[in-house]
Amino acid sequence: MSKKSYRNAIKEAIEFEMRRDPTVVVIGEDVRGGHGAKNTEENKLEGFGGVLGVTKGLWTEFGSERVIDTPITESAIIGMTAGAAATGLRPIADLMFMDFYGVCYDMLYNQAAKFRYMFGGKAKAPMVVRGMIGAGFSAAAQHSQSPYHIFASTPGLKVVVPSSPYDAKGLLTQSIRDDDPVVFCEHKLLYDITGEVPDDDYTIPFGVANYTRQGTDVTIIALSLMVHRANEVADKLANEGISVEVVDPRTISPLDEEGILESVASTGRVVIVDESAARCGFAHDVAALIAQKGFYSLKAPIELVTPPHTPVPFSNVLEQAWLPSAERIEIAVRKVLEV
Amino acid sequence: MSKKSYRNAIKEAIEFEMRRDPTVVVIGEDVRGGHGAKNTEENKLEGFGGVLGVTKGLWTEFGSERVIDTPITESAIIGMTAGAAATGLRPIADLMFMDFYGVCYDMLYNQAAKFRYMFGGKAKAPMVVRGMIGAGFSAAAQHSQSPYHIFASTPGLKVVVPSSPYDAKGLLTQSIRDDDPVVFCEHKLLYDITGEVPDDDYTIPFGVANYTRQGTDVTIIALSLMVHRANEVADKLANEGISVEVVDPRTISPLDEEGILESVASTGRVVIVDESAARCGFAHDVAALIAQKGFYSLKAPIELVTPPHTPVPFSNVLEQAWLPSAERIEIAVRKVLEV
Amino acid sequence: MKLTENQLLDAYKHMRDIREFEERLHDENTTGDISGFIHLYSGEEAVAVGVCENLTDKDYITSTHRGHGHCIAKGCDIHAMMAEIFGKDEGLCRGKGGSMHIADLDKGMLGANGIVGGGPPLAIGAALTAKTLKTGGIGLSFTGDGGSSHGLTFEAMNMAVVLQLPVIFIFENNGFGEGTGCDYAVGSKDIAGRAAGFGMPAEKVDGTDFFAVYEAAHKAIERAREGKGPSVIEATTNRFYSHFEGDPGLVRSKEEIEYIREHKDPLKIFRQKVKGQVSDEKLDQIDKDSKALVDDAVKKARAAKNPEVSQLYTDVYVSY
Amino acid sequence: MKLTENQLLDAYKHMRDIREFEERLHDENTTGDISGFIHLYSGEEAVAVGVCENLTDKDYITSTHRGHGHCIAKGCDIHAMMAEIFGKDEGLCRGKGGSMHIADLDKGMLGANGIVGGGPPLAIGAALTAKTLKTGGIGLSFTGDGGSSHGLTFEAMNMAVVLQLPVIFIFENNGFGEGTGCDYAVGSKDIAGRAAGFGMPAEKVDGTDFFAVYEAAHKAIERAREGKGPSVIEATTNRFYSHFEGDPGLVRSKEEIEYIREHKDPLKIFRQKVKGQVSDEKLDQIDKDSKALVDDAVKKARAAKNPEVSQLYTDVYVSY
Ligand SMILES: Cc1ncc(C[n+]2csc(CCOP(=O)(O)OP(=O)(O)O)c2C)c(N)n1
Ligand SMILES: Cc1ncc(C[n+]2csc(CCOP(=O)(O)OP(=O)(O)O)c2C)c(N)n1
Ligand SMILES: [Mg+2]
Ligand SMILES: [Mg+2]
Repeated sequence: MSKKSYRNAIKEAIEFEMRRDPTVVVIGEDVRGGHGAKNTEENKLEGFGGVLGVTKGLWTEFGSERVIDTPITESAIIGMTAGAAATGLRPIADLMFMDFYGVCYDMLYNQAAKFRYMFGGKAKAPMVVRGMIGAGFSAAAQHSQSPYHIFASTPGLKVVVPSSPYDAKGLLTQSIRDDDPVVFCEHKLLYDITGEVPDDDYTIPFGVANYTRQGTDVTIIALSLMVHRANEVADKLANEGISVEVVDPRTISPLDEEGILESVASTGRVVIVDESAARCGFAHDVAALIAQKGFYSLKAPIELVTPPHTPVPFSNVLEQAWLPSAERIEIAVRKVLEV
Repeated sequence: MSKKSYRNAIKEAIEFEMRRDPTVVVIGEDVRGGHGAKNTEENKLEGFGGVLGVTKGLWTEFGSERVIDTPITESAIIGMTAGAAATGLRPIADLMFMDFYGVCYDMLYNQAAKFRYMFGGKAKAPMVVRGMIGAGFSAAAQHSQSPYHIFASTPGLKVVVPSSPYDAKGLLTQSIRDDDPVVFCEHKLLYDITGEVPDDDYTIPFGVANYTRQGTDVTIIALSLMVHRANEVADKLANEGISVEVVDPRTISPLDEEGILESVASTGRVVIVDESAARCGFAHDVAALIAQKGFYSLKAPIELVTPPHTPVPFSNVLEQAWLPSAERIEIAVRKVLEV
Repeated sequence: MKLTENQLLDAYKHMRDIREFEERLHDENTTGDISGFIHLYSGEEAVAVGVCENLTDKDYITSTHRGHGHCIAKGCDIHAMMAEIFGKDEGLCRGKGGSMHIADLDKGMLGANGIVGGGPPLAIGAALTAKTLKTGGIGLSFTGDGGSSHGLTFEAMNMAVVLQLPVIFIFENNGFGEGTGCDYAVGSKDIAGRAAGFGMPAEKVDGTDFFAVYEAAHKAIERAREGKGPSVIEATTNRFYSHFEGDPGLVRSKEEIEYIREHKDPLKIFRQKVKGQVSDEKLDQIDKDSKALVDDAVKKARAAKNPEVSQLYTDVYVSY
Repeated sequence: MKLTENQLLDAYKHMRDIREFEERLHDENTTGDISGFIHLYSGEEAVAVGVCENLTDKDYITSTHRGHGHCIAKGCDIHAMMAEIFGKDEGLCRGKGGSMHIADLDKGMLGANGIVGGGPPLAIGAALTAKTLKTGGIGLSFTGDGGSSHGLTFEAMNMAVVLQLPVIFIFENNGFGEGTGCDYAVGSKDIAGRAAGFGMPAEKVDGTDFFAVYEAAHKAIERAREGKGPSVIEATTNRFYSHFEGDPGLVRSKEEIEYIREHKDPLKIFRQKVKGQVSDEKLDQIDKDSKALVDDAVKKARAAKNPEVSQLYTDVYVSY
């Protein structure tokens, strides 16, 4: 056990599985970086190791046969990954930014996700699609989105949205070993956070929420970066004697419905914080679950804290206002407590 | 006013707007059909007029310059449509099956939908993307989906899901005249239903729900084909003295939040019937709205009637079980009334 | 290239099975017992069979919406296919896939596909597996002239060259994508001609001639197996029926179709070519066998039971 | 082709403006006042300017993530661009777009684009408008060597030929897509060579030479204006900096970059070529003017105010 960054936790999971299982390969743009360039080829360098360096080191260990740089053609990347998964590999595709799903989603949602069902249970597609989500990086409208609600709405996909280095490693290991296609969403603002991460391999089962704060007055449900903001609010309000429970589902498909409903049953007040969308997002999914199955526990309206129904703006000032903030979360918590 | 099919209502809207406005063009695969084929070229025939004949007749009247057959390349179709819309045309793209969004969604969600915002309000993209949705046609997993929740979750898009011939014509006319990109979802099981449709042009404003049944005991919220099933249940239960209100939002972005909340306020009991998705779908969006803003009116849990979290199966028996049925709607209504 | 009599009989049997299967579906479809979209392969048999006679179960193919021929050529069970198209539990996909999604991975059949252009990216994936695990197998996609222009297809072609994957892209040029002529939709009017721009060899063959297809495929497949990389084959062919069963069928005149049936029938052409080498009796016997087989398949498919409603919920995930 | 002195000065001014703009951003970026991804166009100026000197406001271009050069060449206001990159309300997009989304439709600039390959499909749309409304304009996309392999690009190329649209596809081959060599990622190692397979002419030019680019573009654009259809130009060029500001920059050695700066600088090359035709004084004056202009733009951008938070909610729809 030692302190590691979210970035390194991710890399460790991949590295370990690649050592353990020769069918695991990594596929994507610049997952090494440097193919076809004089300096990198002559000096055997990794030009990038993933565009933000997450997979740096893998090529040096595993070579071009297993760390596969591709042209900038996401449909071919995801399609090749799906075809390879159905025929015997356990590929990990790097989509770089999840925002790029728009140029390749068919290969994930109509192909990989549906193989098993369409083919009557006679196929499987053990593959992982990794990619970055999240605003706050001034990356503007096309590089800041968190479309995990779209993935979760797709039958056949599993969707993982880890908030800590520990969860990232354990859930990614599970994702790689899992026999179903998994979409693994990494928040770009979390890469540098650190936390205790075992050196050995371990898995975290899907569909088990993590209570990052225990409390009795109100439940906040949050994912990824938002877990940290929720924790912050919980800690602040604890000083006032307000006891906030923070539930991090960690995987949203499958979703730990029971874990969520249990917390709601005990607090009766709910705030859902979610970066995905102002409409038809993950927050709405959870709110619907509670309004249907946890209705009698509710003492107050369910508060949703989401971005507005706008693209992600570039300007820092606007972007900060776009992202659900600790302030907005706090206001929502106080609101449900007022009742 | 005369009885017309949903199919013809759609065609009339396009035809009228094409006559009225020379910048309106139709773009898609086989919107005529027959380009490059001896028989159709020599005899000036329309090979298809849209794959299911919805736009039949337009090419004969407007020719190849305005009824534009394309190769099977949806990104080029939607991208060309977006680029044309930003520069002076009012194009109507035919995506055929909305299931195909997976091969071209970037052009809609990252481009057309975001032009105006990204460009600081200095652009607009007046375009319509038409396409079929819906199961029940034995068209299986890749030709039966209703991904309008994904469109509604995208800022910058407007989303129309009409249930009747009257609504189809009025809303499509509005869609074509509208200055924002509109996704227009046609349920393939509705093409042959008929209803009164004015011969002249008219528009129906976006964001105004239609109460297809008025009632006091329970509110059913439904779209498209599901409106008909909800009406059926409402009519059946009326015989038992149960008064069901059916609210058809007609457009889901913008959504008539007030119209929905008003009905909920008056009945206190809600069933949401929706074909889009078992997770993060349109039903969940509406449930979240009500759980947040209509909470105090609620006398019972919100019931969601959606398909299961599975792809659409081929077998007729399975497909019928997949689609929300009148039976399931009735059970849900009785359930919320029991409380 | 000289084929043995057994090879010839095998090829003919596959072609005849396809023909019987499709002709019978054409009839059955009008009775209303088959639902959904049906796209028939009649008239194109020499392409699927000419290619697949070079393959074994460790080679994977991807197919299209017009997939029955590829399935049969790749060895899928005809009874199970028919049951699938009737939506029955005995179906190859237990009634969940239907005509457009028939697959059998054990036979190296990676699925018909409802998405035009959907096959090539998957085929390069199968090729990647073969290359990485050194299985000796290849990947191969069948794509139409319409699908030849799809971005998915081009991306896969480029990727295949970059990674030097053992994969073949077969383009079945039947002249039309739905109702749109290939000469209209393919800007260059030359599908095979695009391959050079992607850095791979291509051959254009008469897709009504089993032997022409077989030889070109043989060469390309051997090349791929030897690690010499991907290639393209364009096979010109014709479909006897319209795009899908029930479409208006206006793009060709009755005379055009009659001409095709008369002069471009791959089965007739095959019989002419093997005259003297294979006896008519043996071929006639195959005709009878195929008919009996398909008859039986239809009979059993009709009698078979529907899936249980509970099966709606199974097979979405391996575990969830 | 003979250009007037005014034309030459204009071209040089645009190139110098771009260079100043980018060099300054390179410096400013390190101060931390600019956030987000910045991709610099230094070293590629002759491509954008060589092309855009042939265009007017009624012609539309689409651009890439590396878009500043295209914007300036197409006439976007430098003060407004700089303010945009600083995220200010005076920005060309009111601070909402940032470096990767600068656009100015009044100038025929349809937007930088964060999606590789995103431009070509939009450019054919602009061309469709021009053709349908007979505006006399054209559409034109700038795409990188990396983006040249994207399915979006190929689909647009084919569509352009099918519909005979007045559109030009410019491929800026700077040797790399991020850290991946063009010779690795383009299977054929020949971007221009793909055009034939799509049924259109292509020319490959030295993209460091303004005149070579100008002439090739001139020909292609006139051709398009005359209704003779689309074409492709591949311009080989070099970027002085790494893929984005802050990337590890390992794909080229220091020596390679020094060589490029010394021998492949489009501005130096331009000055050599116009020796005797345009005086050094005039060019030096432009250098000074550009510097002053960009200085002033940075000063004003720094001083400019941020958008109001209320603007977060505006400009999503025309009406809602
Ligand atoms: C991505 C996508 N676009 C459009 C369609 C609708 N569609 C189904 S088959 C077809 C024509 C395909 O033509 P071709 O590739 O030549 O195959 P053929 O039918 O001639 O065998 C079209 C447009 C589809 N299924 N998928
Ligand atoms: C669809 C998509 N895939 C990947 C990326 C990430 N990305 C941004 S720029 C770039 C390289 C582009 O290379 P090239 O087209 O040669 O342009 P250059 O940067 O050399 O100007 C990549 C991979 C993206 N923005 N969009
Ligand atoms: Mg065809
Ligand atoms: Mg480049």
